[in-house]
Amino acid sequence: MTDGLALWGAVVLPFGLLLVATTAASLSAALGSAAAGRAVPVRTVLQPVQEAARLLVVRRRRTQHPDALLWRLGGGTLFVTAVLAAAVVPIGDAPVLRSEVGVVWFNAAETLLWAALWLTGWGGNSVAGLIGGYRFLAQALAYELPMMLALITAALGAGSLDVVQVAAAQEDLWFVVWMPVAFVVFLVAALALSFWGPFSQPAGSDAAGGVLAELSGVDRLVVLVGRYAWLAAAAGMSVPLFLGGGAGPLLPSWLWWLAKTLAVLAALVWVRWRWPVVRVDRFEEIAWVVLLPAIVVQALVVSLVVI
Amino acid sequence: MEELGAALVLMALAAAVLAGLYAVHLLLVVDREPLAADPFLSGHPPTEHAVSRYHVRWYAVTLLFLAFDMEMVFMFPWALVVADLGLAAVVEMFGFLAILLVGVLYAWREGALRWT
Amino acid sequence: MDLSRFAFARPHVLLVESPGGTASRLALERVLRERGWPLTDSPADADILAVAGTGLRPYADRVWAQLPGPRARVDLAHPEHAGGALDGAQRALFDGAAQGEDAATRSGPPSDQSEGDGMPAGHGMPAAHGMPAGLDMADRAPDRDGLLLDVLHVPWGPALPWWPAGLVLHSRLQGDVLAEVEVSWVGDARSASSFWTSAAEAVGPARTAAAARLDALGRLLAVAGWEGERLRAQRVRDALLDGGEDAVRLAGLAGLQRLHQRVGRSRTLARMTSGLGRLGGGDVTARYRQWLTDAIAALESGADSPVTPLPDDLDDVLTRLLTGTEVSSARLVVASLDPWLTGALVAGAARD
Amino acid sequence: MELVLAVAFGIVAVAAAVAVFVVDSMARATYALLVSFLAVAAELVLLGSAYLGVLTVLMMTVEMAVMGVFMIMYMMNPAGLMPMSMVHNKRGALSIAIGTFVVLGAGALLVPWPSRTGEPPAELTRALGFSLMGEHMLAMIVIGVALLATMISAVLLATDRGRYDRYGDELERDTPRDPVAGGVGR
Repeated sequence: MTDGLALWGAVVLPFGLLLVATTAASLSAALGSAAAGRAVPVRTVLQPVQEAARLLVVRRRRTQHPDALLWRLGGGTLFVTAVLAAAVVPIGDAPVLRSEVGVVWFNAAETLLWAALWLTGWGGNSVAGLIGGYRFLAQALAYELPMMLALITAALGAGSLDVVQVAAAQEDLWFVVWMPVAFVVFLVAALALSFWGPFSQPAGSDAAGGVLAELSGVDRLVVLVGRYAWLAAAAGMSVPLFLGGGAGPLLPSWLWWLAKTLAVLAALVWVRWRWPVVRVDRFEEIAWVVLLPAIVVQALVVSLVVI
Repeated sequence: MEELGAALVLMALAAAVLAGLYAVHLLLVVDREPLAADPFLSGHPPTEHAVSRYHVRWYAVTLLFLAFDMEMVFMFPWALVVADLGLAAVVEMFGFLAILLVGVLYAWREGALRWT
Repeated sequence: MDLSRFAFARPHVLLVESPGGTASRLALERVLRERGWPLTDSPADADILAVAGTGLRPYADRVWAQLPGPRARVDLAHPEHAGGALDGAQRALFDGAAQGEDAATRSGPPSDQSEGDGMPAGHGMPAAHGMPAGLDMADRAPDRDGLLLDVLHVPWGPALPWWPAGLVLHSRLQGDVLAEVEVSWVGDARSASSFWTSAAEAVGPARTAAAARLDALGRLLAVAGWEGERLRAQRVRDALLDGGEDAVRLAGLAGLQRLHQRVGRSRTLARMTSGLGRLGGGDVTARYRQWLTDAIAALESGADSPVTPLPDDLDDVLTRLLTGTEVSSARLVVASLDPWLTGALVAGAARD
Repeated sequence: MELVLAVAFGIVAVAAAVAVFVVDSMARATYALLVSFLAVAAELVLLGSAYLGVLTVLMMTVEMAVMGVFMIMYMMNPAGLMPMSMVHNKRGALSIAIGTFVVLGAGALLVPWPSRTGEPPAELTRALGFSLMGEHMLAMIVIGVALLATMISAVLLATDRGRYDRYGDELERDTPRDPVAGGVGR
């Protein structure tokens, strides 16, 4: 059963999440510098802080007749749900919130992004925002089912929806070894839900920034923070689901969890610079006809192994 | 029950962090009053409100999704008991999934997964 | 103030090109890349509005009014001043007092302020009275499925990043589908070709031919959302345009071959662009691949592969190709028809 | 404490549901309904069924997002920029709503509720799984076929073009001809 919420952990959690998210942003900045043919000095790691400072100084904007309530609500929901999702991720052995339905909890927090992104696009009363918001919904229709099945596959392997038990079930063999398809699908979904890299069409350059088009100042900062936080939360969740959680020799388990999370996060960030944007109208069919059957077969294999 | 309390506490804390950002912003910003601006239209003024009846090309996909999504209600609890119930549970669930995948296959052939 | 020096050490720049501003755009892009200042997609995220050339006056002014501030503006008529102008813009961002004053002067509804400056206000009806903010609600029009649907009048260009200089596309948008398209040009778009002509005199026709193709490729990659390779394409382009000797040509060739490996053979990019904008038997994919092979061939042989002037019937071709596409496809098709490379192609298509 | 929370979420649920009819904007109406459902989900968690509560959040968020797409597609003036009323046939609707509320409310108050016999199982979700896979298997199979029928009829009704438009009258083309290409098979 549940051990309930570790209160001090809950207080630290948003800041810890911000820290891991900032690491991702720093890494992306370094890769960007390298792509531009520039040196990558150590102070590049400060670039996200610099960006945040810039957005704190820059004035906010309002378009004509925006739905300001929905607009800001949508933007804020990103970070709030990322914190909710991260709460069930065991940092080493213990999550901030231990729940017997942790896997479903993570999934539910993630679906709130449907609302968040669409509202961010709709609220600004701008064409670019609308296009971006609707693109995200189309993208969500594509990644959501494979994502759910990937989560279920991991839960199936452990016979539990409690993330701690899922991690514990990998004592002998990490799930990634015998559920590689589920792992890959989960990572694809992680990119898609944080509209990052190849799946950043909802914020695409071709639509003047899509959902981000009319956001400036702290409003924009809140959305970007939420996006990086989700990237971090998803990477953090992939570790207990597929990479053995905090298991590893010598080092304490929380450090192992952190190391694995950062490795996954680095891969997700690297993908951004390695692939062009995947357009939703093409990805939709790929997701339904390739990813979905593949993950169903993966689940079938896992369930046959389990019984 | 613990979940609800946790959700409330976590939401409050996360919202507090965001409120903190807004507070810092108020201290640092060049002008506290948000700028009233036109939406970006490549240097043209807008002629009408953008929020309108937005026509998408993927209505069929949403319906397909909702039908498949119902499946998940059963699949989470199913995942917990497969090991106990054995082959019968596997056959039943994947029979169920196979039926739905037939639906997806049909939709694919009809072109419903494309922007129509 | 120290904070603004920290905050605006890396200002975001919205870069738009006016007809005849190619040289200035290339200069700005190079300085920005070397400094690591990011290019952005919309005025909301921009600290600096950089206009390459001077022919975008009313449009650039309107965009200028949309920058949230602190803001600074660069109107670059002479490419050699790019670095200095950007330095000046950054200093302006550091000046908190002046920015505060600027912000204080900007309040009130933007549309009403900018009425009556002699600009065509799209194809819309005059704003009806009693409507919120003086803006109309979307009107309805038949769509391709025989339904009656809301239509938005959405112009694309000229003050749009990664967009051919001077092109204006007036679209009637249903959802994100361009239901109807009308093409026009701002200023004398044809004069822009003079840049590539003079570049050919400076660094030779072969390198110019390769550079022009890399420039088009960079724009296409930006629209296709591949920032890393966009930066690489522009690096090679700038190296080729740099003057210098054979070593440059060889370095450029090596860079091109790497791009050919990574971009030309990318299956993802090909899958995302295939079937779009079919013209003269080739689609977007075929065109960017052709650019790469042409550029390599030009450098290897040292021979000319001419950059052609703006074709006369480009407008008709654009209208035909873009009607009924979504925004994302339309942007890719436009980027794949870089006006200075499509002359022969369009002339060929007219005969089809 | 639990009672306070239960009452508070009950008020949120009802208030948000009322807001659905009060606001002008389709977007606001849709997401007010979502808020109402989220409050109901909180009540479910309060009642001790974490799984059903979290599942309600998951399902309802997705469904409201999809419903929003359709609401905005259908309704004039979806942002409510011009004043409008969200209710039609006020009198009839009100009487039906109030009537239903009274009947249900009276039922809830007047019916002699049975007292609990036995204890809820320790692991509710697992028990739900056993129940689904055991005695309620028939329901699942029926639902599976019903969902397939839903999918097929939805595709039939919602797509203008079918396989004969795509592959030709004799289904003779190897690759389909579509207005917009997809990712698999061109």
